[in-house]
Amino acid sequence: MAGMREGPAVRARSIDAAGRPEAELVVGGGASDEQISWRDPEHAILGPEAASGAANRLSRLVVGIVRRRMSDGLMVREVLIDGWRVEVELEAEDRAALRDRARRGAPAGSTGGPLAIRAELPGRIVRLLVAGGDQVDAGQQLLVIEAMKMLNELRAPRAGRVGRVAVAAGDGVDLGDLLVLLE
Amino acid sequence: MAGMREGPAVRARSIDAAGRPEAELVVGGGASDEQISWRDPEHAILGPEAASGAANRLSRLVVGIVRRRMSDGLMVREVLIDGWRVEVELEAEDRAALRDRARRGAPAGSTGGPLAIRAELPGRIVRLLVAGGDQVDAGQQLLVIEAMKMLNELRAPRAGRVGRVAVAAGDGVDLGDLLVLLE
Amino acid sequence: MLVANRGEIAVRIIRACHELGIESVAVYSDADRHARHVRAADVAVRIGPAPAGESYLSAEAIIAAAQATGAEAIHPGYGFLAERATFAAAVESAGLVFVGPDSTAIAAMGDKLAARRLARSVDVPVVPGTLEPAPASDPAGVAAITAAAESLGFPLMVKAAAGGGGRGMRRVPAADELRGALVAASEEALAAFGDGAVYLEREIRPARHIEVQLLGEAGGRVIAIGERDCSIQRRHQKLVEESPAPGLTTRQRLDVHAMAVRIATAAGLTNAATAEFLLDEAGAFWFLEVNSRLQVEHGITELVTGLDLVHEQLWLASGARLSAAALAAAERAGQPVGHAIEVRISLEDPARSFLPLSGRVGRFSLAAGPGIRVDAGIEAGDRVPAEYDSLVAKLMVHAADRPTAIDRLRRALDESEIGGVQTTLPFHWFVAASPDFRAGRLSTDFVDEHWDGPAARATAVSRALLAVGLAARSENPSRGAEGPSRSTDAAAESPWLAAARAEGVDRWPG
Amino acid sequence: MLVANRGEIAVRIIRACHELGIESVAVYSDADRHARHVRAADVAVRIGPAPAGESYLSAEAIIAAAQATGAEAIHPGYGFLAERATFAAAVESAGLVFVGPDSTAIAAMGDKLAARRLARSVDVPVVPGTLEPAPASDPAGVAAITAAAESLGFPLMVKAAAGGGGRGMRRVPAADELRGALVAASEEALAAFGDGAVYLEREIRPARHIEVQLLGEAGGRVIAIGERDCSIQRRHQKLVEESPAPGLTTRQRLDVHAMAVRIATAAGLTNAATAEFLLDEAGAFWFLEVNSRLQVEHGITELVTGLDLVHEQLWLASGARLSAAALAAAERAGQPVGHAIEVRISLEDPARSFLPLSGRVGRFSLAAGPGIRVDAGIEAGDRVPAEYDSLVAKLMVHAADRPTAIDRLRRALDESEIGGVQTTLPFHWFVAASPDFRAGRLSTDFVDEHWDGPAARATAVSRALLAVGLAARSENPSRGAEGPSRSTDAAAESPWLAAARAEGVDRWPG
Repeated sequence: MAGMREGPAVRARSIDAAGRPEAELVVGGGASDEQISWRDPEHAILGPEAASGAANRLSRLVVGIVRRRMSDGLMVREVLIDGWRVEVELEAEDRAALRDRARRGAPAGSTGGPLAIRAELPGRIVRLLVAGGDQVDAGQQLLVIEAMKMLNELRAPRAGRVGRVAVAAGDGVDLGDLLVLLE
Repeated sequence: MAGMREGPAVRARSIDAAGRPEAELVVGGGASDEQISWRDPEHAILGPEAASGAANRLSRLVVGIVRRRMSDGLMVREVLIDGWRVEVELEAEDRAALRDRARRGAPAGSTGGPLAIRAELPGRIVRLLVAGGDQVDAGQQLLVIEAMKMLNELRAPRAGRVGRVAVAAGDGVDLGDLLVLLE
Repeated sequence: MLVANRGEIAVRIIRACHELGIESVAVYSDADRHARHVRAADVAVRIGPAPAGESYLSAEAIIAAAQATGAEAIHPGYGFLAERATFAAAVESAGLVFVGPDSTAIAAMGDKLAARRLARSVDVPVVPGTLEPAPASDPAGVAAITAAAESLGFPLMVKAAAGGGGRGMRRVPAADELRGALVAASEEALAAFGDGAVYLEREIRPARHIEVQLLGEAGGRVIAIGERDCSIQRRHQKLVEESPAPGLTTRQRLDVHAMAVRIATAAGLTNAATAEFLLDEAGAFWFLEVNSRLQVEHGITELVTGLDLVHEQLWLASGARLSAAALAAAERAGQPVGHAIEVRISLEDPARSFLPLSGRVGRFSLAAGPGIRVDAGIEAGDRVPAEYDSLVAKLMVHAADRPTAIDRLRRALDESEIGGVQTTLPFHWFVAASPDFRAGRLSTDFVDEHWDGPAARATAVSRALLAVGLAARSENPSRGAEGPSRSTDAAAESPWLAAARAEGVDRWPG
Repeated sequence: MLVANRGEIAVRIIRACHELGIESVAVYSDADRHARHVRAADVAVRIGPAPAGESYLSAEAIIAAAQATGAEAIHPGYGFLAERATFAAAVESAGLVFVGPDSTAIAAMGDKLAARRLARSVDVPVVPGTLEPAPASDPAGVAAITAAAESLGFPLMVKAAAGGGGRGMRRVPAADELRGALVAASEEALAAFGDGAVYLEREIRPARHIEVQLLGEAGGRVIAIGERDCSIQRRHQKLVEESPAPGLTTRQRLDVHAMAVRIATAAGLTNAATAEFLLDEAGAFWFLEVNSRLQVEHGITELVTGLDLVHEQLWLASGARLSAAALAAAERAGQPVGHAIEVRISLEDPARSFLPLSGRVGRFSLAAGPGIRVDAGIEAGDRVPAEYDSLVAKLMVHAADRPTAIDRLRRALDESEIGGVQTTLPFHWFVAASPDFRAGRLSTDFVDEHWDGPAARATAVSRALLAVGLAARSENPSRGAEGPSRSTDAAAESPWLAAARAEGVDRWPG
């Protein structure tokens, strides 16, 4: 990247298929032995220095246009690499740092508090085995989802009391939908 | 088309690759033995009544989105049929009739007047054989265009005086560009 | 001819119809109104709402659609009604031609227990297990089945008698889980196939999955035209298949072909079917089941034999004898020439146990060129409904030998770009680069033993983050061997600038 | 390896490199900065501005690019520098491997007059004509050449000694046009090939164009692996090719293969080349020329033989002997199995004498599925520059026999959709449906005798106008066998309404 004018540091964060943060990387100063070679505005080849003969380490990338633009300068792009589809949030690093500080100031709420159990695959609720107010053990079966013809049992990740059951048998659910609130 | 509500009559006119009007059809009342069956907003199958067994008369159509929208309610769509690409201008028939009347009132100018010789293919002018003021015979060579590695001689369609030569040797020309005005 | 299916197999059958000058009728549920198989057919008929039980599994709706359009034959594809003998019988009694084995043969082969008994009767080794239905809900029979299980030994498999595609199947590691597995498998089988009967099989492990492609004519003559290795599976569903099966001796090949022909002949099989076997470490074959229909992976046999199996099916269904080309292929089947590999491209997340996904596919650009065949059921921009199978395309490669076919597969995967929804492509990448795969070390445990999806994703994610991070930081992303002076087109120079312009903003993130 | 070409052939060669684990270097002119072959390669190097003379025809720029990237070999593809002996010699003296015949053989074969003399020396019948250059501009020689022409008889052909692809070629119907044709052909040849030498040939008509695919190893051994019929041409450029040539006896096949091998052996040919012949009505072959490079239509020979000719070229260029697979293909060449047809999809207007076009291609969706191979040089949305050849893709079909291959071609053309610029697809449609083509009545006059482009277009245009007119009039366009009650999605019901919404207006034209 020698001789190139560079902008401010950038934080890139990937999002998994369930919409959760997955990994992040701050691209700031410093050299990398990886080189990106653009072929057109969407296609690139990422690999070690050209003509080094290490052709088998090359990755062919497709970087799609912006899919979503969030408030506060956050942009989401789709990257295809080695067969994977990666949604990447891109943000100037200084802004990302500000955002993180703001978040740390807010009430944490994850330890000991209620646990929202969400659908990790789209499908249909076949059977509900608990109701609001039930006490459940860790590993106890909560409900059964049919997805793509397979019946999938959902079990409680920890013991607790069922605060709310947000779905009924027969309901269709989408990825990320709230199913059960465990208190 | 029995039982369908229908809008006003429509004039459809096709445009050839050089941008000239090619054929037109007014689709008004009356039955047709051709039937169009839509598969999605872009794909259709045109043919005789379904299940008549005459499968070999079917045409598969692709009707593209609007490419250009002209003033005065004229729309241009691309249709792909049997390998052909047809640009179709669509206009309500009553409006089209008005437009034609207006055009007939204007000075005609095509018979006996100057003849504009335009490029019928994109390429490069290799050689100019006439200059402004030259008298030429019908069939006399005017210039040579190189297109796709072939040298193509352009000859005068009729006798006349060269009024203007709009290009120079070495110029690139596009489809429809004025080359020579013959008076 | 009416095609009673959807997706890639419906498109593939419609293609064969058009090649043979046969008018094709597609059927569709509301979820598939604009699906690719509907666009491909000459005529399309709605058969019901999205749930398969009310559309693609409705024999009445499908036969009514055939009669309304004047279709004379029905091709069931695979899945859905393909192996329901009652459907085949209903088609036959409606005076239509069923493109597949006749209903008697489907009944004989479709009940896995009956098929096991039949195989044993013609001296083909069957996987040890029970030969009668195991009681799933009847408490009285539980003692007997527990005793049978103990004598087989654990772990063992509970399987649906009407099963297929891994549905209604459970692995039972120990005796105390037998009862629950019987109930769960039976329930799943009832939902999927309308038949809750299950049985027990010893687990043969490690094993390879080998299957034999069969064709049969009305007179009772059955031939084997080659075998496939389909060992690489997840959830007992195939991910990668190849033909011929690597590493077999000609003797082994001919043996397993002969076993398959014996079973199919005894069952009175006609048209096309596949006999499935396990190959254990000692080199012995164990009969599993017969699928009395076209398989998903039939295309690799087509590439190796030069036959078109749907053409053959249509000819056989019209009452013709086995074609000369098919007989010639059977002659060569012991010493096949060339090699073909198929990978199944499904909407699934290989980093999360191949969880099925659905949604709108964006970019959809698969490989082309020498030795490539693509059978796809969708196009770019199509929405894939959650209601049906997650398979969207089959990518097949063909070359003179197996190493070249693997090289070609790597090249083809390199070219393939699918956006919008995650697919199984990363797993296929891994297989194509795997030394174990190249060495032919295949087993049904391949995925469990070799695939670490989260780790593979982490590597790709870190490269993706680095790449877009580098590009976003630099106003002039590096252009490989090109000098910075060559470009005069600013939009072309920076993909970020180009994208920003397209979106009507000036620059990001500066 | 550096690929000194562009378009589909560059993509095809890069694919072979990737399959063999060879790093690929693309070159491009400014017009091709974002072209598909640039995207496909591992490394890409700019070699000059758009005009080919300053980029793809610049031997210096290409050799410099190879040296800058550390490439060890150069594959020239076809066209451009592929048959320039001086380029091959420059590559060799730069210490690089030229993937093709060595420069001496190219020189021997590339000069059509020398090739004619060589063919005669090994007792191969050559098309009657002159064996020395005809004077184009020297008035002193005109009397002699006119006398030679009179003795051959009119009409006759003027051809460029360095010619190819129909460039530098003129048909001379009568003596008074000889002088002008000599000058015009010579000028065109000089511009296209840097060599203005021309010669005369008797016109053999009607005739079929038959060519033989050759492979040669360094020791001097040359084999023929099959022939192709390329009779369907316009402007002496091929539109449709097939292999094997239909209607030949095994005797004829072996004879023409043997003639081709004799000429190539005498010329010391190595690597890959093609010998072209005319086949007259009496069944006699007449030698035309040898192309010492890969042909556009090599893919159909690959489909029939199972070989990958670029792999073979690369192995031969590395000094290897002819492969076992190639030798086996040569053994079978007299009695080939299976049939393949290629149609060349070019941006041309078949209603206006196949005038070349250029521009941005919109929709670009070609056929797939069983027995289909597509080699394309562009993708949807790509701009095709006017500077180069109008060929954008080759669609090939393969089947067990010729009738099935033709049926498959019809199906494949039915599926293929190209928008934005007119292509040759309508002509291919016509060929696939032509009874003359199906009956094997092929000749180089096929286009002139059978193709009425304006009439074919008029039929399609009238159906297009009717279809969009009907649809625009009716709020509920008919949906085939579907009832009007089934749809609940208004946007799906009327494509016009959907389009109108997409454009932000309510309804058109009401």
